[in-house]
Amino acid sequence: MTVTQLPGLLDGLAILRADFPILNRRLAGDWPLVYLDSANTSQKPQIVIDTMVDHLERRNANVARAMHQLGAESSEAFEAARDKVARFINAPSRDEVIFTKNASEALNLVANTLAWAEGPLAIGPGDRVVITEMEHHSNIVPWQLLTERKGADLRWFGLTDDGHLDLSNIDELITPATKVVALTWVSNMLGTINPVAEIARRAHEVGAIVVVDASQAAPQLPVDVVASGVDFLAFTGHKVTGPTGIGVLWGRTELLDQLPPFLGGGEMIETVTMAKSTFAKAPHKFEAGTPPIIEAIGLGAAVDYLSEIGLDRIHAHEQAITGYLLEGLATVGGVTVLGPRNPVERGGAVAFELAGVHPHDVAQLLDSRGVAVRAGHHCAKPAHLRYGVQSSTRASSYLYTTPAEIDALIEGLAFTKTYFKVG
Amino acid sequence: MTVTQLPGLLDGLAILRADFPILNRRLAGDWPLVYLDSANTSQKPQIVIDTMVDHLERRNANVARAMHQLGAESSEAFEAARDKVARFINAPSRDEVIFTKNASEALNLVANTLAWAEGPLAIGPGDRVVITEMEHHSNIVPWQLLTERKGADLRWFGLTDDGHLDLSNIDELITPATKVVALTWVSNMLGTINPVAEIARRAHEVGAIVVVDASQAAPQLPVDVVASGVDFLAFTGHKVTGPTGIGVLWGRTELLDQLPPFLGGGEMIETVTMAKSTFAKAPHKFEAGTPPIIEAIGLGAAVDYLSEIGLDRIHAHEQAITGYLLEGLATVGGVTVLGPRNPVERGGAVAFELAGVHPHDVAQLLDSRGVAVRAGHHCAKPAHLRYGVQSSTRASSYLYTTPAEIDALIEGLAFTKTYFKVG
Amino acid sequence: MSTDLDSLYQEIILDHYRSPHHAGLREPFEAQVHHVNPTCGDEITLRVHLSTDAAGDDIVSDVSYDAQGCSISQAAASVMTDLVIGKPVAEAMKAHEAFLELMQGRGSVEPDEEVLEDGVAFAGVAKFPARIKCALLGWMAWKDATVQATVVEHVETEETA
Amino acid sequence: MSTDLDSLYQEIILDHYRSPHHAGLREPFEAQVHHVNPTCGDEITLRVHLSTDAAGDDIVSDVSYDAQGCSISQAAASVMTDLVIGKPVAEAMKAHEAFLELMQGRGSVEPDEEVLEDGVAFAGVAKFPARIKCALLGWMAWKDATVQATVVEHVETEETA
Ligand SMILES: Cc1ncc(COP(=O)(O)O)c(C=O)c1O
Ligand SMILES: Cc1ncc(COP(=O)(O)O)c(C=O)c1O
Repeated sequence: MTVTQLPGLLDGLAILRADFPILNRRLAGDWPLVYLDSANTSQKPQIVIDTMVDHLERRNANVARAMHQLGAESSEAFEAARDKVARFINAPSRDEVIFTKNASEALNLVANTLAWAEGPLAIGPGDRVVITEMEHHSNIVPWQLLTERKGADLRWFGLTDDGHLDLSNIDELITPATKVVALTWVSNMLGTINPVAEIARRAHEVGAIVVVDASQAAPQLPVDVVASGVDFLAFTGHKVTGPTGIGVLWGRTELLDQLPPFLGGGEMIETVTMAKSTFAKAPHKFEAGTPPIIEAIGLGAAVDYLSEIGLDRIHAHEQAITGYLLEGLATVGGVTVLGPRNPVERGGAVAFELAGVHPHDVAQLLDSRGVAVRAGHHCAKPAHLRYGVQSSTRASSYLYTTPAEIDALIEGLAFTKTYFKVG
Repeated sequence: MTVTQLPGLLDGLAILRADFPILNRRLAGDWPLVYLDSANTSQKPQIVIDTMVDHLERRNANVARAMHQLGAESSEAFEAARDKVARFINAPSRDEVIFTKNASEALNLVANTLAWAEGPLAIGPGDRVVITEMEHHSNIVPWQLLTERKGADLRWFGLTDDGHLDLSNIDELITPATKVVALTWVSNMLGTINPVAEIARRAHEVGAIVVVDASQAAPQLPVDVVASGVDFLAFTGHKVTGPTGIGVLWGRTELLDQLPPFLGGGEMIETVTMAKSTFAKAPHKFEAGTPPIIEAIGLGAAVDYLSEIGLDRIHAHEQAITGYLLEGLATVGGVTVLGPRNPVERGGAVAFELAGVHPHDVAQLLDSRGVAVRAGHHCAKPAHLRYGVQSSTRASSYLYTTPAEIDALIEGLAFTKTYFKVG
Repeated sequence: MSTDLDSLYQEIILDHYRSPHHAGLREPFEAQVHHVNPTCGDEITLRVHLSTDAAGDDIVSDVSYDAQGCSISQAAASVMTDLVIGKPVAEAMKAHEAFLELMQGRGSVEPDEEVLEDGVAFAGVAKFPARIKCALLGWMAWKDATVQATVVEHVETEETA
Repeated sequence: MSTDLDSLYQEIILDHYRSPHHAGLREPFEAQVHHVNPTCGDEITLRVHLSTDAAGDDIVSDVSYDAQGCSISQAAASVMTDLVIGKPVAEAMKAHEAFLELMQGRGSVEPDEEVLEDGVAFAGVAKFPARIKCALLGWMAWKDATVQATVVEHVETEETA
């Protein structure tokens, strides 16, 4: 039953898989690893690991402040990573690329600096922040904290039964009182791809700032900050084949200039006296302390790796695999997929329920056969609540996923049903 | 003139140096690397690099939320790193160890959550935060931002001419109005070791919270959070032979429980609805988003590496090298050392001036001979101003530093004087 | 593989999962708690009713609950109620400790059937670190509620004394 | 090694460092700026005085400064004043661009002695990335001050017009 060719599948998939050492891993019972948890974190190609090791073993030094040869090499590699990331998202200026520790910090950076902002960006009573019901907790909690602390209102777009944003009341949500619209580009639970450019256009009509969580988009779609028309965009290194400990916030210069600093410390200052400090310009203004140097360098190698393959091709691969996965799930009785059924409307993360078996138990049974999926609320409790489920099982593919791995998942689900005597 | 034995020097230094691959690096002109910039960032032993690579190549997965075998291995390694760090600083509970991205974030975490705290920890007009004139910018700017934003007062301990804290007006500084006393354990510029336990005792008499910046202490002294009697303690991974992208905040449970969350997002919640969220207990409450997993694991390997050698022995080594360095500098005409002259009163970072040559130029000349030092204000502008200097040259040793490397520095300074025709 | 799986999903566990004992929320109760496993979202609402026996010792008269969760968490709650209901609080706490020890023993602790009864079936869970929290959810809720109920009781006793 | 060092520390640079031209702060001036190299703390306070020539073009009449910094930053400021004082602003800006291009060229740009005069001595600096900011400190301050002075002048012109 194994399919090896599907339209859109990456050419030379077997060779590409050899770039990822972990894919050779054998698990308990000598099952080969079938890693279907890439929306949680992606695996790393050798080039990313080697780039970091080479730096650690030959060039390690602090950046900016170190003027010696190692310091110059380290600074150059670190700042080159900023250039690579800027190219990856088509940022008009490299100085708009801020390194954070993850996507969560990037989103909090915007919410926290808005909390302390004065002037036109200040947020207070009567002002409104609009999010959506399909956000990851990292794009909900910062806005709850901001609006609670500043006495502003938090509103949100609801969801349609088929897993899309319900835009029917957009005119009631996006009004002149709306200061910020924060939404995800691709849902990590429903897989839905949102019409970010269209919503940004509407938000800009009322003068709101648009913050986009691209944590699930950046790994699998071409992300262009100019074409999307957004104001801030966040993503996380570990989901784009880069290391943990690094995230990215991109923001438009005019806005970055208006925001107060985020954290205070080394590197983000212009000058310091005991009584008063002045601050550097972006990106340094928002990067207090020693940055994640090795991690930025690893991320630079990662985005170059993805760009070399081509985000268009990766997107096509994800859609092919997702289509195949949705077809496979349809053959297993008792499976209900959450989110759009059409692979073209979605990314490569598919959450589902299996009637009569709790997601933990599904994941456990799959794991006993080497198939790694995620079970739980996937940091999207409100979206689960919206669909009346407490948790779900999520299979998420990536550029290294093969149709045979999807087959292993589907076989595992059949085994699960037998084991638990359901269906 | 080369000395190979000094009392206190680590046994088997040559073998220990073999743990650090970068020490084989040869620089321009085929000069061997003489790395005297360890207070800026330390070099990494092979075991730290290999531990991270092994994890990336064999076990990489997200933590906590992933229930599959890789997820379990990853969570176990990550949480074991927390245990290792807890042991390293003698924390009463592993749940008091919070992973941040660096020391700067750790210090900002305390200042920022105090800014939003309600109840007894709240800070407002009439309240006072006390710091010192020898702080790193990362322990100045967060307190400036806090006190400015909350209308509180910022005060500080001055410095004596010989580089110590001036404690003569301690009763005027530490009063019932004092809510926080934040100070460095070891100065990164003057090298001074401060009487942290004594100051903590005085601060506690008036009910103030004591925040200690152990960024320079943790690499080279036994750090015991219980014996020192402090309330919060911060340090940074990259200075203790660990990777960048990871720092540590330790805090007493009673205080962590009273503080509001820092950043909002995945992992730090208990439950989330669109309208309202509740939060997990420490440490997770303060760790929003995917943590620096690989970095924590690397840090765990690093603190184990240091502990195996023994912090007492490392401290003795640093004092032996620093003593030898101070003697050497005394032989170079025109050198003025900033900070205590007695190696017993200080850590292994020695900042100095060379009459007639700007620190940049000193560093450049040394670099041309492979000797890496730092030149500038070392993120301690106020302390430089206090001693009437705009910048200085800093040589900082670590456990891998040999007396021969100090000789290379001293010879380099003689060469610098000749080149610039001074002295 | 199935051996490992079978050591996790013992028949006893699956039985409790399919027909949990003492399920549902009942009156009277002195304390009610709501516990969540933040990682996966499993939830339990649990009530404890205590009474005092002739010797003046606290007795667990009833434990009732409403739980959403996986087989392991549901079965553990069911087994727990069997173990604690009708026992003196002190003895029930011992069972709690024994169960905790079993879970944290990474598979190296030999469970005492005298103390844990059906709970011994969970020995295999200890080898699955990700599932330990599932098995403990109900127990932790019970302990929390019991502590609260004991405080309430003693305050009431003092007040009426 | 000394060859590389000597390419950085050209005699011309050391001469300017030892006896900087046009140093000190003078009147009159239309704009004063203070620039800092945040990495190392080098500082410069710089004043620009502009005047208008017969053709109505802005001329750099004077540039005066007080600088603290390394040999490279001090010498670069000194050379800069030689290059811009007395020149039309437009021409001085060309010199600024040429110097910037030289610094950012990583050692691959052949400097034009006609335009840069003593500034050609800084060609070696481009190979030392950490020192490029030193060489640019004075030039950036001058550009900033000149832009400010030009605005002031034009506002004044408009006001008196
Ligand atoms: C005393 C001191 N505090 C704080 C820091 C900040 O550490 P990091 O840059 O890793 O946040 C440093 C080092 O840069 C330091 O030496
Ligand atoms: C849509 C979305 N937003 C935000 C995040 C948070 O990313 P991180 O945990 O790296 O901060 C994630 C992943 O966890 C995500 O899927």
